[in-house]
Amino acid sequence: MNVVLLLLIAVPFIGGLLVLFPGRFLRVLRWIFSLLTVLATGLLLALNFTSASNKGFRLWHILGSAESPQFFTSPITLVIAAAFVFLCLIIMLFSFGFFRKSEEADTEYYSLMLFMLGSAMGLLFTNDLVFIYIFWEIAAVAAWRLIGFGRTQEKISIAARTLLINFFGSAFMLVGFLLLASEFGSLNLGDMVGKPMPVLAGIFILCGVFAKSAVIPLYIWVPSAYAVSPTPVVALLAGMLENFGLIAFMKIFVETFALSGAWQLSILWIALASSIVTGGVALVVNDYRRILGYSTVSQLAFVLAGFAISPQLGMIGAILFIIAHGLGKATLLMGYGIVEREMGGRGIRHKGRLVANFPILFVGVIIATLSVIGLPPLLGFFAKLDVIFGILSSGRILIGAGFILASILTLLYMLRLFSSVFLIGKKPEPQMSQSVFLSILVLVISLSLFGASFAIKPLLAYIGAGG
Amino acid sequence: MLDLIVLLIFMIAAGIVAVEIKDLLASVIALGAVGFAVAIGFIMLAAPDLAIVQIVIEVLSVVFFVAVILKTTHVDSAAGRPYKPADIFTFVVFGVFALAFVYFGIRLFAGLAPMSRELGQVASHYLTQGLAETGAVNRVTSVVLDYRALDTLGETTVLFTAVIGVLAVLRLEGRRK
Amino acid sequence: MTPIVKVVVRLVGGFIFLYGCYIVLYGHLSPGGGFAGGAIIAAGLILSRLAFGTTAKQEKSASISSSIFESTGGLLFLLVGLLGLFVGGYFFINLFPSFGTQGRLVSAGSIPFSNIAIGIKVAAAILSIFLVLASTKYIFKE
Amino acid sequence: METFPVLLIAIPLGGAFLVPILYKAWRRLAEIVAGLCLATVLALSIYLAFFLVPGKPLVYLFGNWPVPLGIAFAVDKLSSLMLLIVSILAFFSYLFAIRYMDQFTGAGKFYTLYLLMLVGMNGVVMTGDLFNMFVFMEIAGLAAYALVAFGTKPKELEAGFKYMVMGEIASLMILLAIALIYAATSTLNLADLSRAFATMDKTPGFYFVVILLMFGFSLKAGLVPFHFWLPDAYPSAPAPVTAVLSGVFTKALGVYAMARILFNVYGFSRASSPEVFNALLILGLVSIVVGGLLALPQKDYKRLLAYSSISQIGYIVLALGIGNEFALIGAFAHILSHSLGKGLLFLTSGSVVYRVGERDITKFTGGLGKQMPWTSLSYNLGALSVAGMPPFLGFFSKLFIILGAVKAGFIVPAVVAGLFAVVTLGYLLKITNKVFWGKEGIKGIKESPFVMVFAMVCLVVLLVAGGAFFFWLKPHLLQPAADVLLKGTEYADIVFRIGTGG
Amino acid sequence: MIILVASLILFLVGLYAIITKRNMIKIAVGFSLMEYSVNFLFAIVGFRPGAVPPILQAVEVGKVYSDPLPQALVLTAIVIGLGVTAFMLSLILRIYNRIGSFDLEEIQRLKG
Repeated sequence: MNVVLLLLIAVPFIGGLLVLFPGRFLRVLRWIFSLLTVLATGLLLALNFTSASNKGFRLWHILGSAESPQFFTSPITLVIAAAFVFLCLIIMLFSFGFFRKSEEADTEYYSLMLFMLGSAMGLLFTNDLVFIYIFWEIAAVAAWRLIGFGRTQEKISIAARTLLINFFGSAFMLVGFLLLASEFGSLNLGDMVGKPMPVLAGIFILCGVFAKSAVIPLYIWVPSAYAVSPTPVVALLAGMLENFGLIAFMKIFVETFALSGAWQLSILWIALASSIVTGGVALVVNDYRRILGYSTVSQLAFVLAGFAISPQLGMIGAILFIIAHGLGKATLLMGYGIVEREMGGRGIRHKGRLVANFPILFVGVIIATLSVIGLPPLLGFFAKLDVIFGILSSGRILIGAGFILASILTLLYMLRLFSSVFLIGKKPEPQMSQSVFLSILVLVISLSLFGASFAIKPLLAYIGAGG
Repeated sequence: MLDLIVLLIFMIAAGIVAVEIKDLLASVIALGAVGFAVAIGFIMLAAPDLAIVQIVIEVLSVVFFVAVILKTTHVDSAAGRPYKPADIFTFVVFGVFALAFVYFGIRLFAGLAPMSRELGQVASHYLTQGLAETGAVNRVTSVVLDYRALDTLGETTVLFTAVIGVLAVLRLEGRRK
Repeated sequence: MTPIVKVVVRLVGGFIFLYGCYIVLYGHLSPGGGFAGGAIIAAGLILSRLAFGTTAKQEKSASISSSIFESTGGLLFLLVGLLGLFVGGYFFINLFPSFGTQGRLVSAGSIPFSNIAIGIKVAAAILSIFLVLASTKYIFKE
Repeated sequence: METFPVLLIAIPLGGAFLVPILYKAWRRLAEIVAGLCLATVLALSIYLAFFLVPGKPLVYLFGNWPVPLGIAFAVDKLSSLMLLIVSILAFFSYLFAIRYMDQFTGAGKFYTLYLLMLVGMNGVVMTGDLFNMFVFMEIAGLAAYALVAFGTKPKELEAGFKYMVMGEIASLMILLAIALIYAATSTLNLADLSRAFATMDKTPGFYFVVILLMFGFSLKAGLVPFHFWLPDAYPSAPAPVTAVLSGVFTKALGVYAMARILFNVYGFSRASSPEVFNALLILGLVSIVVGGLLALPQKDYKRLLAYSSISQIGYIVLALGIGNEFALIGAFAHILSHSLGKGLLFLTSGSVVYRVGERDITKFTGGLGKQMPWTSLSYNLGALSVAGMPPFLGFFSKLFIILGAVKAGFIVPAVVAGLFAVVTLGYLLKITNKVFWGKEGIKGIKESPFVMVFAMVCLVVLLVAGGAFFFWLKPHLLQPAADVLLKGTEYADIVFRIGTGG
Repeated sequence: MIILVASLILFLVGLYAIITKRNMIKIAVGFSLMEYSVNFLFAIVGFRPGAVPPILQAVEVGKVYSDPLPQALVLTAIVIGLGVTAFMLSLILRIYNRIGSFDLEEIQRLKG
């Protein structure tokens, strides 16, 4: 039994429960406690890196052979987990500074953040369908409470709608999982490797994946959820929660089942449609959160396409894309969130030339923007390149071209957003100040994109060694 | 057999009167007639225990009915009201249900022939061994109070529940102010 | 009520009560038993109440005593069962069924006792239902 | 342990007889006696549930009469599971009621009726005799009608009357069926009946009796075509009573009795008589759909939960109708989880009514969660569990039901069961949004008294613990209970073997 | 056979009253009728032509006895029926006390 791995999954949950108690009494205590939990998670993750050869473990089983472990680590999941823990750390620090008044983010907020982290860890390292579902839903519930944190009736009802759409998808997904279970007599993905995917089960599971990761028919919750959530929560949604569906997709469709050509093709087309449609919408809306929300939908379609194409290149591209997009989009959301808080209003029309007021932030945001657009030498570039190359090299020229078009759309709306906030327009009034601490955090996270791109060789080697 | 059939026809007729008549007091009295007919029927069916209980209980339940009606009203204000479409629907559904009920009942009884069945193993044990095992000459009593005493406990409990229920429902004030 | 009714009830009431007791006690020998007898006793009491009428105070005390009698009757019957459990090892086992002479009053073990308990209980229950349902003066309070 | 079945009846019954006498002397003493009875019953049933050996039921012979002669209680793992659920919910609802009943007069009668209802449910669950089951049903039923009408407001009285009419029709149908069964078989013992039915021809008359029984039990359970009484009765009863009614009453009197008779007495199984099982499946599906859809537009806190109960009972009946091992485990898990969860939700409704005095959720402006944090927490966690969210107990029950459906090849019922979990969450979130969550609450409201909060929190803990230790519960409680049903008429053989001293 | 069917018809008369009548007393009357019919049917089940009551010292050969078990059950059922009727009447009385009518539709209207 791999205790370190068990602890890695358990610690965020335990911390999330424990933070409720000191948090009631002293504000500082809840900060310290939640920060310590994230750091402990990070430490445990580092230990897992070093002890990756350890076997996994199993807790219980309903169906299936008793040998295959329910939880184990692989290089891919460890790398993604590292990105998530880092992201969560930054967002946690960001929250400390961002919420000035205590009631804006009470103890429940930090507790739910930690639950979200815990469910990310669980989802990454489990190989059992029921556990995938459990962590998936814990994250959905945590997101529900987090999205509605403003607590006005409108926000609450949007949060409820978000939860319902996610739950709708996952109800289908559960049926799909159980169809798999009854087909193969096991709930462990390890027992199904290499088998063809049953069609009905696959469609049901895709419903859940699409709802969570916001692919075209089921992305409708994203813009409204982005519009109402507090800034750090949006960053968490974009950076972590929406990747859950893709991770499950990777585990089930890519690593386990052998997909036939028809599957690949239909998923690719759906991804392409999702990417282009939402990219086009992002070009015309004026609320920065909506732009970034549609952008997220558009970008995540790249990941889906990368996984669907699934030879080595596309798959590695998709994994890099998850990391790059998570970090980059979180940076952007936090960065523009600072602007929103300092200046008020979400529209991009009435702002401009904020470069003078937010120099540090400016640097951070520009790095992230370039990464999301996909310019070298940032991590986003390698990710996008690998995905599109993967598609092209599999011979699907039309789809590849479509994704190139989607990248161009990305370039356009990102630049539009960036320039209308920071560059063009009338001069801002002089009394605007900036939050230095928060801006530095934004800078740090965006610089990590640089760092990752310099470390891309060993990173790929590490992933490739296992995968 | 014929006497029982006549009695049953009387019971059905009195029952229809009890259901359809406008005056509630008359309805209850017709119900009493059915009850006494049932008591007579029990005597014919060689069940004197039942007849005694039925007579007493019948008297008491008529007394209860009359007590309630005397305290309130004996006019059926709902009678004679024109029927609504929903009522017609109810009648139709009930009619279909009743026909099916009687049809299946006839099918069932054709297969059963209960009047000519042999006593079951349990009942013959009660008859032959009852006195030796329980000491009661009256086999019904031996069944009620020994073989199936738990039923009797349950039954007194039902009565107790009813009493407590009556007291609870007829409290002067349900809630504290 | 008219004097005729009162006189008749005064004459008959005691006999009805006595008859009820007979039915209760001889339940194991002849038709009848705790229910029938208890109900007859209750009918007698109800009859005298109907004939003579009662004051609110009397009715209240009657109701309280009848509910106490009822609980007591229930407990007694339960006790017969529990006695079976503790003495004979089984709930409601008939203790000493062969004691006494068959066909005589003293026979059939616990059955007469059960009958008596049921008789008390049923009489009290029916009386209290009647009191609450029928009386106009009676006001039930806590 | 041998005498436990008797004690489970005798203790609450003795309590019920004592409480009215004691209440006249000293109110608190009556309350304490009632509480002691309930606690003892809880302790006994916990012991029974965990220490009863599967396949070796306790057969208690009343008056030491061997099996077909007298009345026998047969407590197997299925009965003991039901006993456990009944007594858990009865105990915690009692704790809640201690303060809640401050609003009402006549608390002595309340506790008496409450104990009698418990006697009835325990009796139905344990008895091995058809007529005895009817008697206990009447005890429980009468107590329930009285408790529904306990507030004596016109609305409550009318709901009580309606409930009584429906319940008594059901009882008389069942009594008629018992008479017909006796005419055909000359016996009433369930085990003996099972043997008699095994050799009987499956004529239309035979199925007529089955239909009469199913009709009666469906009415008692409140399944959809027979559900009219339920949405009136549940909101009218005092909250702790509603918790018991919704949580265990309909399940003990309706679902349990139906399952016991169809599976163990008639010996039906999906393979041998698919028509009966398809009927159950359809009843369940219709209940899920209609109950769920009717719950969506409701504005009354308790009425919404009442419709939800119809829907959830539908899940249980659906699982019985699927009839394979997974579905039956799911059915029992759902009985457990829905009892605790819906009981909890009704208790929170009581807590809100106790402090705010209002049930119409459109009149709330939200934000009650600030003033009543524990009630809010209980409601939210209970709602998540009832909707089938992991990691609560409710998730596992739905998981197993859907798994059973999928395994048996019923894809459409599986999808419907999954989708109506979403609908469930949808209508339950309505209350969260309108009542508990939000910016500003109602002025001058504070959290309910400690015992009420304690009762709710205990149920929440049970729900969470049930989820966390589900895979410990499954082999100890649920699997043996499902096995009892799966083995069908083997029940009769075991009871006969033990009951005749062989 | 005819007797059994006739008691079923009495059962249906009671059910008819319960389902179609709007007066609560009539509904209670309907329940009483249903109870009587079921009890009667049960007693018929225990009867055989020419039977004598099961009150005896010893079973005599050649005599036909009626079945004591259904009689015991009917005894129980009768008393249960009395309890049910009494409780139902108390509910009716209380509703009348509160509303001033036995009419169910009236109650629905007043309740609103």
